This record gives sequence, structure tokens and C-alpha cells, in this order.
Amino acid sequence: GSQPSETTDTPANSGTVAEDIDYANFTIDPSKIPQEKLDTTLYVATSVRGLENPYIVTITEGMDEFCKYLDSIGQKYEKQVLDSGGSNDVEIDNMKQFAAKAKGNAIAYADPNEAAIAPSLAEAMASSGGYIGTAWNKPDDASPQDYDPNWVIHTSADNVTNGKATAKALFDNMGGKGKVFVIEGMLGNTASIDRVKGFEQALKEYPDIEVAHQDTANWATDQALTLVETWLNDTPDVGGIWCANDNMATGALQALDKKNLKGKVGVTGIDANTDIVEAVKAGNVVATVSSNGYLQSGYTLAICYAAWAGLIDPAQMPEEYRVFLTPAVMVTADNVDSYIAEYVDSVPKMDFAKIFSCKAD
Amino acid sequence: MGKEKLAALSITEEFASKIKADNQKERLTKWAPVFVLIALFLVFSLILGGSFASGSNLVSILNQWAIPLLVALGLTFVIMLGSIDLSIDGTVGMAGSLAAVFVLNSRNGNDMGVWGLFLAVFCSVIIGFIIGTIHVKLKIPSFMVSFAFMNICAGIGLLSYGGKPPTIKDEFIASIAKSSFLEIPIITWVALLVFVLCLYIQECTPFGRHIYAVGTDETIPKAVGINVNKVKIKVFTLAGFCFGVAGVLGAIRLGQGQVSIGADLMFPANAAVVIGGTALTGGKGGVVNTVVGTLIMTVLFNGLTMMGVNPNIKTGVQGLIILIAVALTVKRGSTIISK
Amino acid sequence: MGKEKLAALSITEEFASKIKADNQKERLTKWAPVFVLIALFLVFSLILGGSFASGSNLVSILNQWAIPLLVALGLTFVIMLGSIDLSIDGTVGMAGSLAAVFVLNSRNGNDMGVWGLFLAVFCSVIIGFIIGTIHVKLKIPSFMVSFAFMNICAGIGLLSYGGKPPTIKDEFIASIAKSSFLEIPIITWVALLVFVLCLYIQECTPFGRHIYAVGTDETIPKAVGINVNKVKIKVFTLAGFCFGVAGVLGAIRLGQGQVSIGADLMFPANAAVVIGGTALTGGKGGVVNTVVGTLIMTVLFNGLTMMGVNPNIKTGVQGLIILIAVALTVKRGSTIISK
Amino acid sequence: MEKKKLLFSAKNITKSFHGTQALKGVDLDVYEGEVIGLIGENGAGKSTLLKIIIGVQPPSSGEMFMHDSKFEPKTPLEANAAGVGMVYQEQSLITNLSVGQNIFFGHEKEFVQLGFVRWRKMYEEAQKVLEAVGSGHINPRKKVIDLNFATRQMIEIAKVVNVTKSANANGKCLILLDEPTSVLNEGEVKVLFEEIRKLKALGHSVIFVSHRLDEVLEISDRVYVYKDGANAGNMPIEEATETKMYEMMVGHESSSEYYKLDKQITPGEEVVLEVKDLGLWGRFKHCNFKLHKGEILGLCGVVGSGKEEICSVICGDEKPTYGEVILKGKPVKYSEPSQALKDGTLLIPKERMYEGIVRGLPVEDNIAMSNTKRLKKNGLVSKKAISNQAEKYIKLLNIKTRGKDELVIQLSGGNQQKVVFARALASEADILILNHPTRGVDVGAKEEIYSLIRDMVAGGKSVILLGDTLDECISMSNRVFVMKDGLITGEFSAAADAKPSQVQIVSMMV
Ligand SMILES: Nc1ncnc2c1ncn2[C@@H]1O[C@H](COP(=O)(O)OP(=O)(O)OP(=O)(O)O)[C@@H](O)[C@H]1O
Ligand SMILES: Nc1ncnc2c1ncn2[C@@H]1O[C@H](COP(=O)(O)OP(=O)(O)OP(=O)(O)O)[C@@H](O)[C@H]1O
Ligand SMILES: [Mg+2]
Ligand SMILES: [Mg+2]
Repeated sequence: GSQPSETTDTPANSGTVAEDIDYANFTIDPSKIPQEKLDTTLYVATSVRGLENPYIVTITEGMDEFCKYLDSIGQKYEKQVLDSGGSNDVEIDNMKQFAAKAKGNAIAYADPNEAAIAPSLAEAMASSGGYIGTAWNKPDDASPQDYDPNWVIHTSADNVTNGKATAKALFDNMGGKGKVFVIEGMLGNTASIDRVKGFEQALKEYPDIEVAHQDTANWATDQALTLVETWLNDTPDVGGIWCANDNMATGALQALDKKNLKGKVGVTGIDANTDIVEAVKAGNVVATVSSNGYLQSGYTLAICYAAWAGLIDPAQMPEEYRVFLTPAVMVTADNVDSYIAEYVDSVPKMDFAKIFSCKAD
Repeated sequence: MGKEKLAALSITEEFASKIKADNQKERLTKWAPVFVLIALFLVFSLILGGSFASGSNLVSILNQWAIPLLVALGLTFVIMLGSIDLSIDGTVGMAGSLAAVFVLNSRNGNDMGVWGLFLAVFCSVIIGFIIGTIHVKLKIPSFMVSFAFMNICAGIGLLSYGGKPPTIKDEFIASIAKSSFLEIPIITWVALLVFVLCLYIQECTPFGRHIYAVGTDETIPKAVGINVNKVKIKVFTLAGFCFGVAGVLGAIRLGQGQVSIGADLMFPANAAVVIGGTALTGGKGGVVNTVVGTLIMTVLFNGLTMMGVNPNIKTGVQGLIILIAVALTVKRGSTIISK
Repeated sequence: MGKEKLAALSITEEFASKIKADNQKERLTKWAPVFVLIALFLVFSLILGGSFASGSNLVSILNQWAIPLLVALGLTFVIMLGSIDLSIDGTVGMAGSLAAVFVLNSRNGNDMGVWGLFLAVFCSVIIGFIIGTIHVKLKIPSFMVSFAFMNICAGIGLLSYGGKPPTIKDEFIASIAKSSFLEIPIITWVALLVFVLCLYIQECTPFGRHIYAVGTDETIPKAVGINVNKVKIKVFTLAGFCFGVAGVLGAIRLGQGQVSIGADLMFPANAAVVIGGTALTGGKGGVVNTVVGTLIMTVLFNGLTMMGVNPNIKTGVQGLIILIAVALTVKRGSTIISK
Repeated sequence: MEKKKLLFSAKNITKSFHGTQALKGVDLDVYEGEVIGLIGENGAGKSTLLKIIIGVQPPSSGEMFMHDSKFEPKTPLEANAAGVGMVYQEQSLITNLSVGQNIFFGHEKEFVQLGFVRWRKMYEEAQKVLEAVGSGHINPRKKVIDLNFATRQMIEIAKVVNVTKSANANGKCLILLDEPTSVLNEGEVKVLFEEIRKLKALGHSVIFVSHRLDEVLEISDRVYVYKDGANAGNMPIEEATETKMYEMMVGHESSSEYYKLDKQITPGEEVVLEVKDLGLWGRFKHCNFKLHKGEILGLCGVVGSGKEEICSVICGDEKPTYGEVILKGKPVKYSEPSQALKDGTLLIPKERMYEGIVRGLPVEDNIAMSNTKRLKKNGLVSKKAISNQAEKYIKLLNIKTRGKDELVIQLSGGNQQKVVFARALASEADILILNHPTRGVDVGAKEEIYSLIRDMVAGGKSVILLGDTLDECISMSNRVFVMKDGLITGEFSAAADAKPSQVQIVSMMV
């Protein structure tokens, strides 16, 4: 529970925080940040699960963009990427060590490897007094309020919605009937489970769509290639391939290409990898979804920064500003050009002073 | 006296018939992997009907076979030495990544064409050479050296494209993935070519014999004046070559360079080598065995995928079948120590 | 006659001086892992300042040490046999998953309390027993059997919770993760307890002596009347026990059961055992070596993370450092054949 | 006799291994067409000298000459090139390669044409080489693993002969044989000796190391005796007798008490082990005998007669095809040697390097291995008990070791054998099957071992003995069984004062 702000023993609770802030339009005013804060080395981190995935690269680039903003306001900082290599333990340990090193002067964006470890990551940060925002995964029964004020926010790009949206785009592309292949991500992974759940919801709305094959390719391109290559032999009349991410969509496309079916069989992915976005443009892929990693990490860090600098008090923030969805961009033939211009050819322009402009409405 | 002779004769006969039975048994175990392969084929054809034995699926199997075959070929020599090479995942991934960044690609300005592919293979050869040299000169178990290099190579691969996998834009190279000759994919032809090279090395060169000898007991070749260290380094270099070709073909097949091209190749390759009949203790087996072993593994994966086994239990089922295959094919006997 | 005695005496003296020289060299390599550990500690303290050697980081090192230690302990005996156990990732993951579904959890109605944990460990013990038995009775290399069981156990783990990982709701069990005694986490205490058990087995039981003998050359203990098969099965069962405890503690630490608890434990564990000084060829080393080996690995990972090494090159750097550590610690000599 | 040309000479060779002086300055001259017998106790330095000559190890000091020119081989290959070849005491064939590939191992280049090794040509050549050493019956395409030890020994010799011949076609060769006969049966020894004589006739020379003095007398032209790494003397064969050689080696005369016949006891009536109509397919048939308490039962027969297989069955290493083994009145069926040991039956194997010792373990653990369970105290193994036991047996058997914690691999072959024997004593089994218990053990140590065996049976144990020599087998046993082609063809009682003659027994063996 949150404490009333009468005690004055912490700077966050001092007069700088107004009673009712218009969070939607809250803007960082650098002049309100005490000089001693600006001169303190702030440790900035993103905690991710391995760098071989292009989506994760956009996460780290989001941090880089945010750090440019810190430069612009004269904040002293040190940045770090914490790589868990897909291991829960390593991610928790990384966070503990990072927090211990920073002695409370830390902000972090974390993509918990599994839902279960989100509270542990928050706890690791809370015990040293730093600030953390998580994304994607957290247990249903845990919330940022459990670690006030250190677990500032939890955001997610809604996997169920994204899975459903791409599935619907695929089915529409097929004219509402035909056979599809379903390629799942790693078994037991929350993102994969939710995306497949979205797919299944869409499936219910399209009774003439039939799932011909469904298997996991463990998020990997070559495994997806092998699956589709094999399946095409007994289902040459497949109408579409739904993939739980773009890495696997790349493999599916390659398998189709071998049978000269590229462009004829619809494919969808999620993540908006560069090559898939190009394939959307070329008409070989029906749709993909960008979760906008730049925005996720950049703004999460901005909000945590505001909390660390004492500009906002997370404990005082209303629920909808603690847990919210970030806008996802579905990329289809209709908007692919503008998407490329904004997100691929350049890093999207982000105004980190307006910290809550990342909240989907 | 006559009686004695009769008795003596019969023990000789007993012995002769025993040898015959032993030889028959041995011949059977020698062919066991082939029987397993045929059995797998028949079972899948029965369960899956024509779609499994269809021409197009056979081509898919050949296509899926190429890279495991290459990896397992390289590994076979290493295992014949009695050593092990755990660098596979990293080396293959590195070679694939480098191939993609050397040729015309979406990440940088390089455009070395086919030479880029050779250069990538060459890098992998160098890694193999370094692994062998460190293993031999510093007397560190190959297990550890190659494991360390798995990490190092994965790092090199990752760095080469900085996180965003490069797509191959060179049209000729990209087209290799789709080309075939006599209905068999070019990629598979390349793998078969490497197989012939390996077979030649194994059967027709002194080096090939020396590998067996070193694997059996390295003090003996040493005493004869064979440079055992050189043999070992050569084997690891050869393995590096095979892994490099596998990585490059992998990148061509995917149309993209990625470190993960190498992921999860190692255990199936090991299983294939062992199922084929090459002993992990060294000195036995060879590349022909490996051909059969990799075919068994490829057909198994292909069939299971077609059957649409529930993914939750698929790994378990795979494990079980591999176990059964090994049980059926591994040569056993009271004198053989298995570790 | 007197002259003869004198000669004998002088030979004894010669022997004595030989022992001395040998022992000195041996003592040095014996202590090498400890020196490496101290060196790592000093280097990190220098680079990272107080934050590395701080009490809270030492506690987190101890915390991070527990599970690798358990896994490596089980593996040590297997490696002392000259065998290998690749089931680790699967067995640990299975034990962790089962522990979470046996106790009060978010997925089903079970509520076995602490007994659920024991039951999970027991399942893992059974798996170890089965691996050992199949390996020994069917004479299939442990490498293959355990690899197959890695897949099978991962399958069992996945099935047990059907895709959605169960959160542990039993308050007492959940609280274990946070409890500590004398500033050392309870989880680490449990690992240390298992270590003491292993040390007792290694040093104070006939079984322990026999492991060395079997690892060195199993034909001999066999001829002497030791039941070699029983020794091997016991070792794999013991390993199953250690992996089971590791899995259960992993689930407690995570607050959730998941197959991935076991992921990527195997190679660091192998590296730790080897760095500690247990030879992969069997017959040498022991659990005390493993304690040092796992500490080296844990301190290394902890320190590198603290330093914030660029993740792109971190795997590579780790690989290099492991290589150097092995080079420094592995006992070498012209008589030792390394494979 | 005409003056012969000096082929090889070693002058004042010393060799030390970190402080141990293995050779303290020995000399050896070999003339062309001469067979040198080299004898000495275990650890006298014979193997070490041969290793120096073949280039496996360099000498610490001293000089060697071959054909009057300085000879300093750094590898066996260099030695081969100068015409020196060696048959190693431990087998050096690669079991997974064929006979032909082994003979030309390391010389495959000679058969390479256009990058291909021409196997056919190699096998033809191999056939020729085998015929030249009188072993034309061996198929060069066969894998070595399928051949028995004796055949392998012949291949080793063929290999060496080939290596030296091809390397030095015109000059004369020196061939080093380190205990080549220890794995051969009488017939094969004859073949070997014929081969040696052929080499000799061609002007080649041989250094022949053996612990069997009768063989040395038979084949050598001159005998060198080493003792504790130094020259103890040399003499032409005409002057040599077993007694004289024995004296030079050991320093005292071979006593008539050699086999401790005065200690031979008459066994009781109690039957501890009975073999009833026992048979193993293809190995031995319908065998029957009884072993009494306190008896030494000798089993004789050439290699392949089935005597070793019977022992394997009795100790649980192999299952019989038919028949039964009755132990103290109870029929037993074992699937593991461990079960036999539990009942008190233990076999001491003869191949100590491969079956007898755990090389990486110290002496004390090797001795304790078969009775670790009995050295327990409150469930714990008592280290003290282990080391006390080791000290006791080191003293008892006079094992030459730096201490109980020395690794067994570091002992000389003979001392390794003593360790194996110590383990048998420690095991407290009451039926011991001793397979060549004195193989590779020097004469003095043999006496000690004979005495120990006598003491054991006096203490109520029973022994089945497969002797290292026929003489040993006859002299030690209370009864002797002769086997041939898997059948028991003869039984002799051998009371201390009425031993059967060797001729009697050999006639039933072959
Ligand atoms: N590599 C070595 N390291 C240490 N000492 C050695 C080594 N080789 C030989 N020695 C020493 O040299 C001595 C002589 O050994 P050598 O093998 O030459 O004896 P041998 O005469 O062949 O005896 P045997 O009759 O038992 O074969 C041994 O007692 C041993 O102490
Ligand atoms: N690795 C080693 N370290 C130390 N000493 C060794 C080593 N290897 C061999 N030796 C020494 O080498 C000597 C010779 O061993 P070898 O096997 O040749 O025995 P041997 O003396 O020929 O015995 P036998 O005639 O009884 O077979 C041994 O006495 C031993 O001391
Ligand atoms: Mg010798
Ligand atoms: Mg010897």
C-alpha cells in the first residue's frame, strides 16, 4: 500500500510532486531536477534475453536514444545491456548485481524471461532503491504496487491481440477459407502461448479455415524452414502460414520460395523484422506486428528516470499509469511504406520529456 | 585312440561353428543401422501413406539431410580419434553468418560473390586448426577447448552482423537454394561431394589409417614415429572444414546468415554418428556408417513432423526412438566396455 | 651380502628423492584451481572496487553457486567413472516442474507440502537409476542414454504442467527462497549438505573407492569381484539425486516450476568439474575439486556481469577465460593422453 | 671360430629418472649374426636399455655405436632407419586395423600412387613378409582384433623384421625382443626360435630378454647379466649353466628347496569344489574333477586347450553351456565374478597390465580392492586399516616400491605382479585360481611366492594353478590334470616324492 505523502524523509515525497498531476501530458522539466542528481552517475540498463533477435536490438537502441536525451539535459550516466541468454536465473542474478553496483542510482527496463521472475527482478531493484519498469510478462497476481515505489510500471504489447490480428489478416487474405499451418514459438513460453491463443480466437470466427499442421519451431528460422518444407509435401494446397514470430516467418518464406509458392501462400509473423517488413512490401507476407521496441524501452526508462529524479511518485500514480498497453503497429501492404520511413530507415522520433506518450489509448 | 580323435574333431567343429555364428552375428550388427533405416521408412510409409514416400518428400529429406550429414562427417573423424568436438553450434553459426556478410547482403557493402563463401569456410577451417593446436599443444581435453570455441565463434558470428541477421542479396548464391541437379538439390550434392572427399581420406590415404590408429591407442603410432599431434590437428581442421561448409550451406538454405544456423546441430550429429556404428571410444566406424546414421535421424525427424505428433511429447518420443535405434545398432559384447 | 643390502638401501634413497620431486610438482598442479580462484577474486576486486567484494554480492555469489554446485557434484561421480551424463538439462527441469505441480500451486489442486519436494527428487532419482540400468544392461554408451533421457525428461516436465508454468503457492516453500541462516541462503546450505554427503560417500565408503577403480580401468575391479555394473548404476542414481535436488531448489528460487530451470546447466557444470581437476577420462579428482571448480565458474560469471561486458562479446570472453582456466589447472604431463 | 664383426656396442650407458638411477653404466657388444641373451632380476634395467637403443628414451650419458659409427636415435623411426627394430613387451598392434596395415603401419607412403594407397599391393607385400617369417598361414587382410595373442606376437616380429630389412637392405640389423616368449606356447616358441636362427643365418643379430633361463640357454650365443642397473658379467653360452646364471643374477645359488617341496602337505578328504560334466560350447567338453581342502591342483595344457576357460566359468566370468559347478556341496550359477568372490572363489588373472592392476591407483588401494568391504569400521572405510594391510604385504612379498601410496603404474612389471598377488592374499578367499602367478617375476621373488602358496594351502585354502612353466606346475601341485582340445586327457598324482616327469605330461598335451 502507498503511504500518505505527509512524511518528508524521502525526496520523492517532498513538495515537488503536485497532488493531481495530469499524467497524460506530464512533461519532464529538466530545471526541476536538482543539480546533485544530475551530477550523480545514474546506472541505466535494459535486461534482455539474448541479442540474436533483431527485435531485441531495437530495445537496446531505444535505450541509446533515451541516453541521448539524458546527454541533452546534462545527466551523468552509465549504460549497460544485461543479457540473460534466455535463462531466468541469470536474468535475476544480473539484476541483483546491477542494482548492488548502482547502490540505488539505477533505472532499468526489463523483459522478464518468464512471467514468474518479474517480481524477483522488481525485488532485486527494490532492495537497493533503484527503479524498474517491466514489459511483456508478469504473473497475473503480481503488480507494480507490490514494490512501491521501485517497480514503477509494467507495460505490454498485447500478445493475444497481436496474434489474433495477424491471424485475421491472414484469413482475410485467404478469402476466409482454406488450410493453414501454425508455427508456434518455444513450448511453455508465455509470449508464444498468448499469441497462439489469439490465433485460436480468430480461428473460431472463421469456421472454414482448417489447421493442417501445427508444431513448434522454437522461434528458429531453420526449424521453421524444415517444418514447412516437410508439410508442403502432404499439404501442397495450403492457403496460409501463421507464425508466432518473424524469425520463423523467414524460414517459412524460404520453404515456399523453393516450391515457387512465395507470394502465392500468405504468411504472417510478429515482430516486424526488417526482412519481413520488406517482404510485406514485396507482397510475400500479409502482415507483421511491430511492438516498437524503441518506444518500449526508451519510454519505460524515461518514466523510471522521472521517478528517480523525484519528479513523479509512482506510489501516487493511478493504476492505469502503472500497468498499461503500449501501442503496437500492424504492418500490412497498406501502411508498409510509411512504416519503413519511420521505423526502419530511421529510429522513430521520440520526445522522452513527454513520458506517457507511450501509452496506448 | 579312435574315440579320442572323434572327440577332438568335434570340439574343433564346435569351435568352427561358433566362429561362424559369431561372424554372422557381427555381420548382422554391421547391417543393423541399414535395417533400422529401412524399418523406419516402411513404418512411416505405412502410417503416412503415399505422402511420405512421395518424390517431393524424398527431395525434402535429401535437402534436410545435407547439413546434418556435413556436420556428422566432420564429427566422425573427431570421434574416431576418441575425442569430441563441441564447437559445432558455434562454428557452423559463425561460418553461416560470415558467409552472409561477405556476399552481397542487406547489412553492409560487401560483395565478394562465391569467394565470400570460400572465405567463410576458410575461417571455419582456421578455427578447427586453432582448436586442434590448442588441444594438442596445451594438452587440454578437446571437450573443453571446443566448448570454449563454441562460445568464441558464436560471439564472432553475432558481432559480424550486430544482431540484425543479413539477408543474402546475391542472386546467384540465393538461387543455389532452389537449384537441383537430377532432382537432387545442389546443397545435397555439395554435401555428397564432401562425403566422397571424406571417404577418400579415410580409405585411400595414410592419414586415414593413422586416425584409426591414434583412436585405438596413440602410444603405438607414436612409437612408429607418426606425428600423433599432427594427425589430431589435421582431424580438427578437417572437422572445421566440414562445419564451415555446413554453415555456408545453411546460410544459403535460409537465405540469411544467423548464428542460430548452428543451434542444436550437435546432439543429433553425435547421435547419428553413434547410431551409424562409430564408437565414442575411438578407433572404430567411419564415414559410411555416418551416412546411414544421419539418414536415420533425418528420416525420423521428417516422419515425426509429418505425423504431427503433439509437440509437447515430441521431444520425448524422439528421445525414446533414438534410444531404441542406438540399442538396436550399437555393437555390444561382453568384452566391450561402454562408458 | 652386505654390499647387496647397501645397494638396496641406496635404491630406497633414490626412490625417496624421486617421490619428493614428483610430489612437489603434483602439489602445485593440485592447488592450481585454488590459485585461479583467488586470482579471479583479486582481479575482480581490483577492477570493480568494493562492490564486488561487498557482503551483499558475496551472498549473491553463494546464492548463484548452489545450483551449479549440486549439478556438478552429481556429474563429478559420473565423470570419475569416465562416463558422461547429458540428461542434466532435462532431469533438473523435470524435477523443478514436478516439485511445483506437487505442492500447492496455481495450476492444479495438489498440496503435498514438503513431501511434494521429496517426491520430485525421488522421481529424478528413479530417472538416474533407469539411465544407469539401461546404460549398463544394454551396454549403450552413457552419452547416448542420458541424451535420450534429456529429451524424455524435458517432455515429462512439459507435460506435467501442460505449457503454463505453475507458480508455487505454498507459503512455507515459497519463503525458503528468501530465508537464510548465518547470512547464507538456506538454498546454499542445502547444497552444502549434499556436498558433505557426497564427500562422505567418496571418502568413507567402499563404494567411493570403487568409483575410482572402475573409472581407471573397469576390467580389473571386475576380475577382483567388484560388481562393476552395480557401482555404475549407483553412480547414475546418485547423480539423479543431485540433479533432482538442484531442480527442486531451482523451482523454489524461481517460485515457479519450469522445464527451462535446467537449461544450459550442463556445460558450465562440465567445465567446473574439469577446471576443478577431475579428469574426463575417469579415475581422478573428486567432489572437493568440484567445489573449487564451481566457485571459479560462479565468480567468473558474477564478475563479468558486474563489469558490464558488452553482451555481444561476453560469450566469447567467457569462452576464452574458461579456456585459460582449464589451461592453468588441468594436470598435464607427457604420460597423460588427452582426448 | 673366425673373428666376427662388431655390429652394435653400448658403452657405459647410464640412465636416471628424476633421481632414480636405472642404469649405472652398462656395456653391451653385439657381433653380426649373434643372439645375445639379456637376463637380470626385475628392475635390473633390461627394458630401459632396450628403450634407449630403440630411441624411445635418450640415455643420460654413455655412447652407442652401430656399424662403427655413432648411433644416437631420437625416435624409433631413426633407429629403424639404422637397422634396429624392437618387439615391445606390451603389444603394439592396432587391433582395429588389418594385419597387412599393421605390418606397414607408418610406411603407407610407399604404396601411395596418385594420392591413393594401393591396398592390394600392400597385402601382397604383407603376405611375402609373413611367409618370410614362417607365418604364411596368416591372412594379411584379417583384422588383428580377431587373432589370438600368439599370432599377434608373430605379426609383431614380422613387422619388425620388415621395418629393419626394408630400411637397411644391405647392412645387418639388430632386433630387440623384450620377453617375447611370455605369451607364447611351446610350439610357438619353437617357431620363434627358428625364425631367430634364420635371422642369425642371414647375419642379423638379436637381443633376447627373458626370465626363462632354459630358453636363454637354448637360443643365445652369449649371455649378458645385469644386476641393479650395472654389469654383472657376460659369458659365451658354452660356459653358461642355469645355476651359474642364477647366481650372477641373484647372488646366491638356486636351492633344491626352490619349490619348497618339504612344505608340500597331503590334502584332506573334504571336497570344496567339484566340476561335474562341465562344458562351454566350442571351448571345452564334459570336464570332471574335484578340488579338496588344502590341495594344489595343477592344470596343464597348451594355449587353446580350454584350461583358462574352465577357470573363467568357475570364477563366474562366463556361463557354462552345460554341466554344473558344485561349491562346498551346493550347485552354483554365477553371472558376475563378484558373486563368486562372495562365496570365496577368486581368480588372479595373468595379463597384469590389462586385467590385474588399476594403474592410476596407489599400491595400497590396489591391494585393498577385493576386500574394501571388510576393512570397514562402523560403516566407514578405515584408511588406517588399508595402509596397515598394504605395509604388511609390501614387507611380506618384498615389493619394491617407494611406498604404499606410489601409483602401481610406476612399479616394474614384476613388482606389479606381486601387488596382484598381495591382493589375492588379502582377499581371504579360500579357493584361489592362480593363472600364471609368477609370470614376469624374477627368480628370487618366485621362491617367495612359492613359499606363500604353500603357507596358504597349509592354512586350509585350496588352489587351482595354471603354472607359468610346466616344471612349476608339476612341482607345486598335489595332482596334475592335463587338458587337450577341450578335454581332460590325463590325471597324475604328484606327491612330494613322486612327481610325474615333464615328458609324461607333454606327451598327453600335444
Ligand atoms: N620412466 C621411468 N621413470 C622412472 N624410473 C624408471 C623409468 N624407467 C625405468 N625406471 C627405473 O629403472 C629400473 C630398471 O627398469 P627396467 O624396466 O629397465 O628393468 P628390467 O630389467 O626390464 O626388469 P624386468 O625384468 O622386470 O623387465 C626400474 O627399477 C625403475 O626404477
Ligand atoms: N610413468 C612412470 N613414472 C615413473 N616410473 C615409471 C613410469 N613408467 C614406467 N616406470 C618405471 O619403468 C620401469 C620399467 O617398467 P616395465 O614395465 O618396463 O617393467 P619391467 O621392469 O620390464 O618389468 P617386468 O620384467 O617384470 O615386466 C618400472 O620399474 C617403473 O619404475
Ligand atoms: Mg623389462
Ligand atoms: Mg617388463
